[in-house]
Amino acid sequence: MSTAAATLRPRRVRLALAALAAVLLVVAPLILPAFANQTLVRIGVYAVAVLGLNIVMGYTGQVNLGQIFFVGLGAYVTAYGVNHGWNILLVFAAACAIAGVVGLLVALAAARLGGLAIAMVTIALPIVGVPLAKRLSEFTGGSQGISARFTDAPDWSGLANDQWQFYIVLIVTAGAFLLARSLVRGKYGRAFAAVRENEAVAASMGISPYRTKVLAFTIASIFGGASGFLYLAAVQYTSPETLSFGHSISLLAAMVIGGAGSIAGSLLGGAYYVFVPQLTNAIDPNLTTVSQGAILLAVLFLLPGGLVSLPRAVRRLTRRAAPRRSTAQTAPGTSPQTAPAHRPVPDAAPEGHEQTERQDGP
Amino acid sequence: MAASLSLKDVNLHFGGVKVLQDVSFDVEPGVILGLVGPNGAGKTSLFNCISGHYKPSSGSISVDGTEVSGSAPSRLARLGLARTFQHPALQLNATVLQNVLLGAHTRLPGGPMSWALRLPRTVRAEREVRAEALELLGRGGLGWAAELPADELSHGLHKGIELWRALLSRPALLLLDEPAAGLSHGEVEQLIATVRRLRSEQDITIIIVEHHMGLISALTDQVVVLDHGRKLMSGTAADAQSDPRVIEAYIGKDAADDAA
Amino acid sequence: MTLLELKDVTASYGPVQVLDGVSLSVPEGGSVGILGANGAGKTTTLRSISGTVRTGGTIRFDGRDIRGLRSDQVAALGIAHVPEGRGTLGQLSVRENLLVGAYLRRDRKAIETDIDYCLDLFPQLQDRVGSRAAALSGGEQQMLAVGRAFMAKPKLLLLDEASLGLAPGTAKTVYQAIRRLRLESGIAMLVVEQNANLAFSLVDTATVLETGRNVLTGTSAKLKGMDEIRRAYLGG
Amino acid sequence: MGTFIQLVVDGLATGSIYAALALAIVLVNQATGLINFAQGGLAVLSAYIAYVFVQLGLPLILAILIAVVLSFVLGALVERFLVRRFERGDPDTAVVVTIGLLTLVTGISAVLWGYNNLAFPSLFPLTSVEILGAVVSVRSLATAVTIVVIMVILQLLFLRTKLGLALRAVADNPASAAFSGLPVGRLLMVGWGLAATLGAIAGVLVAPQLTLTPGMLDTALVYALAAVILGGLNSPIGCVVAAAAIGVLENLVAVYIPLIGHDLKIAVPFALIFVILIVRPQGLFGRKVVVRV
Amino acid sequence: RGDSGGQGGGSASSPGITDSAITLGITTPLSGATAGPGKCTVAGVSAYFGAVNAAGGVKFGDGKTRTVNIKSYDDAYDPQKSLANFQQMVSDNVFAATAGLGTPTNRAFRDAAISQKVPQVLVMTGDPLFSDRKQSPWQLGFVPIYQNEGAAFGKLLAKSGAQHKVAILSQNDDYGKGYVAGFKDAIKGASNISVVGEQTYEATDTSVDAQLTQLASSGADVFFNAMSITPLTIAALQKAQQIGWKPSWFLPSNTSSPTAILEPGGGAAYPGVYSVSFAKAPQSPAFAKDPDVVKFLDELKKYGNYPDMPAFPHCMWSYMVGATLEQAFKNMKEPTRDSFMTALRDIKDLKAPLMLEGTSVDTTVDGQPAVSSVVVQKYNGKGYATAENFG
Ligand SMILES: Nc1ncnc2c1ncn2[C@@H]1O[C@H](COP(=O)(O)OP(=O)(O)OP(=O)(O)O)[C@@H](O)[C@H]1O
Ligand SMILES: Nc1ncnc2c1ncn2[C@@H]1O[C@H](COP(=O)(O)OP(=O)(O)OP(=O)(O)O)[C@@H](O)[C@H]1O
Ligand SMILES: [Mg+2]
Ligand SMILES: [Mg+2]
Repeated sequence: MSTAAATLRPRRVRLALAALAAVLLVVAPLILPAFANQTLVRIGVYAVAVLGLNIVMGYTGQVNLGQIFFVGLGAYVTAYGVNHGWNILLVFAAACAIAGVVGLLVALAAARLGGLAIAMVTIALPIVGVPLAKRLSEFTGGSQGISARFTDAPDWSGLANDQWQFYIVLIVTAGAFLLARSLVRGKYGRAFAAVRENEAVAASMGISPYRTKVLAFTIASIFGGASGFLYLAAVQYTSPETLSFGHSISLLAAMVIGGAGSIAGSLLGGAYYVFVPQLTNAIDPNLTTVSQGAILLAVLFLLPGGLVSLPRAVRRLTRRAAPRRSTAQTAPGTSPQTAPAHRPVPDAAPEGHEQTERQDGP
Repeated sequence: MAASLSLKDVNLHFGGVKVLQDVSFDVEPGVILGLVGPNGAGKTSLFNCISGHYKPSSGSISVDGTEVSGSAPSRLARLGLARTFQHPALQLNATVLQNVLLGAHTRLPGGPMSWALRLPRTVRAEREVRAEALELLGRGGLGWAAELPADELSHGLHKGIELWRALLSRPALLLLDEPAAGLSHGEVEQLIATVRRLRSEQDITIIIVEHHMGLISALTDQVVVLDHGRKLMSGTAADAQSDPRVIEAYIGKDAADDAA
Repeated sequence: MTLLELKDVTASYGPVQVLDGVSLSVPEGGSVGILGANGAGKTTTLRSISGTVRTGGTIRFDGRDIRGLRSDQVAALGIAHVPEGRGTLGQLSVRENLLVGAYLRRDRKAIETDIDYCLDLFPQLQDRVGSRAAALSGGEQQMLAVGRAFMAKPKLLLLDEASLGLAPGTAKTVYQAIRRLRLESGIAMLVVEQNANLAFSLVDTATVLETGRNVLTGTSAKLKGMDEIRRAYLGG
Repeated sequence: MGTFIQLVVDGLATGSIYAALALAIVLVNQATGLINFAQGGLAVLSAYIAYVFVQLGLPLILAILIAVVLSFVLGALVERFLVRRFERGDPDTAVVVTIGLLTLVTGISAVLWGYNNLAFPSLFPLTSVEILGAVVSVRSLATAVTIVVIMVILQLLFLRTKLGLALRAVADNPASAAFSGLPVGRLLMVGWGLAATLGAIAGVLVAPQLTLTPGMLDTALVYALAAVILGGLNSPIGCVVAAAAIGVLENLVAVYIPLIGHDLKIAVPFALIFVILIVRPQGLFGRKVVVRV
Repeated sequence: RGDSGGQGGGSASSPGITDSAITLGITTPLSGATAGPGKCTVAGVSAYFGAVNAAGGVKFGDGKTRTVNIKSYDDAYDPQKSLANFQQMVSDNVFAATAGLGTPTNRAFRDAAISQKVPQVLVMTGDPLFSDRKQSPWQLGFVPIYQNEGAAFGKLLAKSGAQHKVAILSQNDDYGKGYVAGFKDAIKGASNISVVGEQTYEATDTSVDAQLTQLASSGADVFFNAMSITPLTIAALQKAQQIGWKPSWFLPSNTSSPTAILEPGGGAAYPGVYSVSFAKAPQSPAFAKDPDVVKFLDELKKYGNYPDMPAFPHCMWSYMVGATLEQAFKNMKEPTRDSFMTALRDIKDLKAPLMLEGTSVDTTVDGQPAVSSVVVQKYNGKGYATAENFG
C-alpha cells in the first residue's frame, strides 16, 4: 500500500461516511414513525443548547449555570415574533441576536469575575429569569405561558408536521454543529483551551482571557437562543417553567455526560437529555428520580470522560495487552541531525525499539 | 525586527514585601542579556512586570520606545513579546503540537466568524503554521512527540516545548525563565547551540534568567545581577562572575570553583 | 545491609510501559545517584518506590515488600520523597507546609526545633513563614519542598532534582546540609540530579538509566573517570 | 420601625436556614476542593433518618444523635465508593457527579418516604420572645445560636487543629500530601463524613419549619451557594454573615422598594454579590487563592 | 397536516380502544416539587378503575364491556416533557389523556391534542382556557376554575354585612392570580369590604415571614391566602400567631387539609379558617365513617398503591374524575374519540362519590369545568363544616 493511498484512505472514508450520514438524516423522517421524529427533533433542540454550553464551559472552562435562560429567552422571542407575524427568518435571527446581545452584556460584566464567581452570576439568570418572565406578562404571557405555532407543515410540502419540524431542526442543528466544529478546531479552539487551562499563559500568547471569555459566553448565548427557537418549533409553547434553574443543571449534566470539550459529545448530551426521561418513564414513572440519578452516576462511573469516550475506552481495553517501550529515541519523525537525547553509554545500546502505536486524532 | 527594552526605576510591592526596588537597565536590539541573582531576588517578578503579568507599583518599562508598563500581557504579546515560564505551563492533556501551535495565535488572521466559516485564508494560515510548528519540533528533536499528549513527556522536555511555543510567535523580544533547569550537561550544550542558531537566523532580543553559570557565560552579551529586588551590578558575564559582591550574594565560594 | 532494593522493576503509565527492568540497591546509610537523559525514567523510578505509578518486579524496603503500597503507606515506613516540580502545598503557609511535613511525628517540641532548623538552613524562607507557598519564588518553593522532606525525619530520602532552580550557592548549601544529615543521622538517600557535580559530591555509587533500564552502575569515582559520562554530565 | 426590626429579625431567621447548608458546603470545599450540590439532598436524607427513629419512639435528641452518626458513615461511604473515582479527574465531572448524587438521594428519599410533607418535631419550643419590639421564635433563635456555635467550631477546626491542617493539605495537593504520609483517602472520607454530619444538623434544624419532603432544601441550596461564594469559599464566618445579609436584605428590599417587590427580591442579593465580587473576587471574608505563573 | 402516523377520530374505532379494553394516559408530575399532588392524581384514578375492573369493567354505550387501563407518565412539571409524554401516549396508542396536573404542562400539549384530535379531559388545572369549548374542542377541565373558589369566599364575605379589612397573599402565578381575581370580582360592589394589603410570594420561596409581617401591620381582620405550598401554609399559620396577628383566614381547597396543615399550623387559634371544597375530606372525623370515604380509602390502598391517608385533595378529585369518565363511557355510542367527547360533554347532576352536598359534576356549561360549584367550609378544630354565613 503506497503512502499516498494510506493518507487518502481515511479521508475518503470519512467523507463517504459523512455523506452517508447526511443522506440518512434526510431520508430518516420519511421512514420513521412520528414519535421517533418528534424525539429526534427534541434531541436537536437540546443538542444545540448543550453545544453552546460546551463552548463556554467544556472548552473555555467558565462554569455556566444559566444556559437555560438563553434557551428560554430565545423561545420567548420566537413566540413573540411569530405571534406578531414576523418573517420566520427574521424571527430566527432575532432569537439568536437578542439572546446573543443579552449574553454579551452579561458576559462583559461576568467575565471580569473568575472561577466560581462567574457561576454565581450565571445561577442568577434563571433564578431571576423566572419571576421576570412572570412580571413581563405583556411579552411573555405571564405564568400561563405563550403558544405560537409556526411549524405546521405547509400543504405544498406534502409532509406531516413532525417531518417538517424535523427538517427545520435539522437545518439549524447541522448549521450550528458545523460552525462550532470549525471554530473549535483552529485558532479559537486553542484560545478557548488555553484560557481554560491557565489564563496567565493564554495572555502571554496574545490571547486576551477577558475577550475570549466574553466571546465564548456570547457564542453560547447565541446557540442558546437558537436552541430556544428550536424549542418553540418543537413544543410550540413556552412558559416560565422552561427556564427553571433545574433544567440548567440538567443541561450541565448532559454536557458532561456527552463529553465536555467535544462537539460530538454535545449531540450525545442532547440525546441523553431527551432519552433518559423517556427511559426512566418506561422503567417506572414513579421512580424517575432514582433511576435518573442512578443512570447518571453509572454512566460517569464507567465513562468519566462522557459517552463520547466510549470508543476510546473500548480501544484502551483491547490494547492493554500490547505494552510499548519508551518512545524517546527512535520514534518516527525524529530528524537525524539532532538526536532527542544523549546516549552517553556506548556499551549498552538500546535495541528493539518499537514504534509508537498512537494514531493521530480520533 | 529585534526590539529594544528599557526599564526605569521599576518598583514592585506586594503588601509589605518589596519585590523590586528601583530597577533600571536598557537592552539594545539583538542583545542577549542574562539576568541572574539569588533565589527570591525578583528575577521572575521582573519578567512578569515586563510581560504584563504584574503591574509595577511605579517606574516605567518601554519596548521600542513605547511605554508598556501596566499593559495587558496579551497586548504585549501582540507587540512581539514572548516568554517561557519558570515552571513549565503547558496544557497537559493537549498534544505537544497543539501546545506549540498556541504560540502562533497572534500570527493567525481572521475573527471567530471567519474561522467558523473556514474561510480559505484561515485554512491556509492554519496549514502554514502547522507545518512550521512541525518543522520547529523536528529541529528540536521532538518530532516524534508531536501527537503525544504533553503529560506523557518527561519534565525536562516540557521546557523545550515551551521554548518552541514561544518561538512560533516569531517574537522580537524573548524572555526565557531558567530554560536549562532540569537539563543534564549535554542537554544544556544543545540548548546553547539552539539559542545561538536562533540569534544568527533571526533578528531577536533575548533575556535569560538562569542559574546555570556556564550557559550565562556562553550565551550572554551582558549580565544584570539582581539581589533582594535591587540591581547589584551589570556588565559582562565574566565581570559578574569575578565581582566579589556577586560571589558573596549569589554564587557562593565553592560553587564558583565548581562552575569554573 | 541493604535498605532499599529494586529488582527488575517495570513501570507503566496506562498502557505505556516506561521502565523496563530497573535494578538498584541502597545500603543502610548509603547514598545512590541516578543519572540519565530527559525521559530516561529517573522520575519514574522514584515514583515506583513511592507508589504513584503502576509497577512490576520487586521493591523491598527494610526487608519488606513495598511494591503496590500507597504513597502515604510508603511514607509511613520512613521514606520521604521530594518530588519533581512543585512539591509544596500552594495555599498553605510556609510554616503549615513544614508542619504537614511532620505529620507522622508526635514529638511536638522536636518538631518546633526542626522547623527552626529548616528556617536556618533556608534564610530566605525565614521572613516568609506566614506567606503561602504559591507566592514564593521558584527556588524558594524548591527549598520548602526539601524542608518538608527533612521535617519527616525519614530513613530514606528520595530526591528528584532537589537543586532544580536553586542558585548555585544555595544548591551548594542544601547539598551540604543533606550530607550533614546523612553523617549525623544516617539517612540513606536515592538522588536524581542533573547537575552531576553536585550529584557526585553526595553519592557513593550511581546508576545510569537509559530508556527505562540500567545501562551502567558503578562507584562515583569510577563513573567520573569515564569519558562518556564526562561528556554527557560533567562537561569538559 | 417595629415592622423594620421585625423584618430584620425575620430575615435573620431565613438567613440561618441558608447558613446551615452553606457551612456544610464550605466544609466539603475546604476538605476536598469540591462544590457539593448533593449537600442539601444528603441533609434531607439525614433528617428522614432522624424521623424514622422518632417514629420508632426514640426521644428526639437521641434520634438526632443516631442520624448524625449514621450520616457521618454515609458521607464517608459516599466518598469512598463514589466520589473517589472522580477526585483526581476533571472538576466539572466531579460536580456533575454530585448533581447525580443529589438526584439519586432525593429519589431514594422519595421512594422510601414519599412526597408528602411530614411534620418533623422541633428540638425547641414554638414559643416566641420579644426583642426590641420584634417577635422572635425560640426555634429561630436556637437555630441561629447553633449555627454560630458550629461556625466557631469549624473555624477552629481548620485553623487550629492538626486534622484541619491535614484536611486542607489534602484538598490542596493530594499527591504531595501523601508524600508526607497523610492518608489521603481516609482524610477525604473524614471530610465528607464531617460535612454530612453538619448537613444532618442543618437538616434537623430546618426540617420542623420547612416540613420534611425530598426537595426540602432545593431552594435553600441556591441561596446557600450564593452565601458561600459571597462570604468566601474558605470562610465559615464569611458564609454565615453572607447568608444572614442575604436574608435580611431580601426582606427589606421587597418591602421598602415596591417596584422590586417580593417576586424580584431575589435579584437583589445576586446584584449585590456581583458588585462585591468585582471588588473582592475571593468573597467578603475569603482568602484569595494565590496563583503565580 | 397532522403528524405522520397520527390518526384523527374517524368513524372506525379510535386508537386505544378495543372490544375488551380502553387505555387512558396521565402525564403529571411524579417527581420534583409538585410530585405530592401529582402522585395523588394517578392514585385516585387508578383506585377508581381498579375497583371497577375488579368488578368486571365498564359497560360502554356500544354494549361492550371493557376494562380500563391507566398508563402514567412523569413530566416533572416541565412543559416540554409533558408534550413528549403526550407524543409518547399517541405512539403508545392511548385513547385519551386525563387527570394530569398543572397549567403549563397541560397547555404545552393542548395544541397537539387538538391537531391530533386526542381528548385531553378532566385535567387538574383551574385555567379557564381548558373549559372554553371553542378554543379547546378536545379539552375539558375538572376542578373549579380558580376564580370560582376565590369568588365563593368573596361572596360569603360580602354577604356578612359587617366591615372587613382584607389582606391578600397570593402565589405569583395564574393560580394565585385566578383566586385573587375571582375574590375581587365578588367583592366589587360591597362597600363593607376593603383590601388593605396585597402581597405575592414565589412557589419556590422558603419563607413568607416578611410578607406576613408586612400584612400584619396593615391591621386587616381577614386574610385571603391563595397559597398552594403546604409547608409555607403551615409556616404562615404559625408565623401570624407568633407576631400576634389573628385574622379570619381563607385557604384554597388544596392547602386546607385538617391533618396535614391546620393541625400542625395551629389553625384553631384563629377566629375562623375558611376553605372551599367539593370533596369530602377523609381526614375529617365527620367523614370517618362515611361509606364513600371508607370505600375510597380502601380502594386507594388496594388499587391506587397509596397506603397513606391522602395529604392532598387531588386523590379525591381524581377519584371523581374516574367516576365522571365512567359515566361518559357508559354513554358513548361508538368506540371513538368523537363519541367519547360527545358523551363526556353531556353529563349533568352527576353525584360522584365523595362529592359534598351541594356540588355535582356538570359538563354541559360552556366556559365551566366539570365541577364548578363549591361550598365554603369552616374549620371547627377537627374537620370542616359547611359555612352558610361568615363569622
Ligand atoms: N504574587 C506574589 N505575592 C507575594 N509575593 C510574591 C509574589 N510574587 C513574587 N513574590 C515574592 O517576590 C520575591 C521574588 O520572587 P521571584 O519569583 O521574582 O524570585 P526569583 O528571582 O525569580 O527567584 P528564583 O530564582 O527562586 O526563581 C519572592 O520572595 C516572592 O515570594
Ligand atoms: N504520565 C505519563 N504518561 C505517559 N508517559 C509518561 C508519563 N510521565 C512520563 N512518561 C514517560 O515516561 C518516560 C520516563 O519519564 P520520567 O519522567 O521518568 O523521565 P526523567 O528521567 O525523570 O526525565 P527528566 O529528566 O526530563 O525529568 C518518558 O519517556 C516519558 O515520556
Ligand atoms: Mg524565578
Ligand atoms: Mg524527571
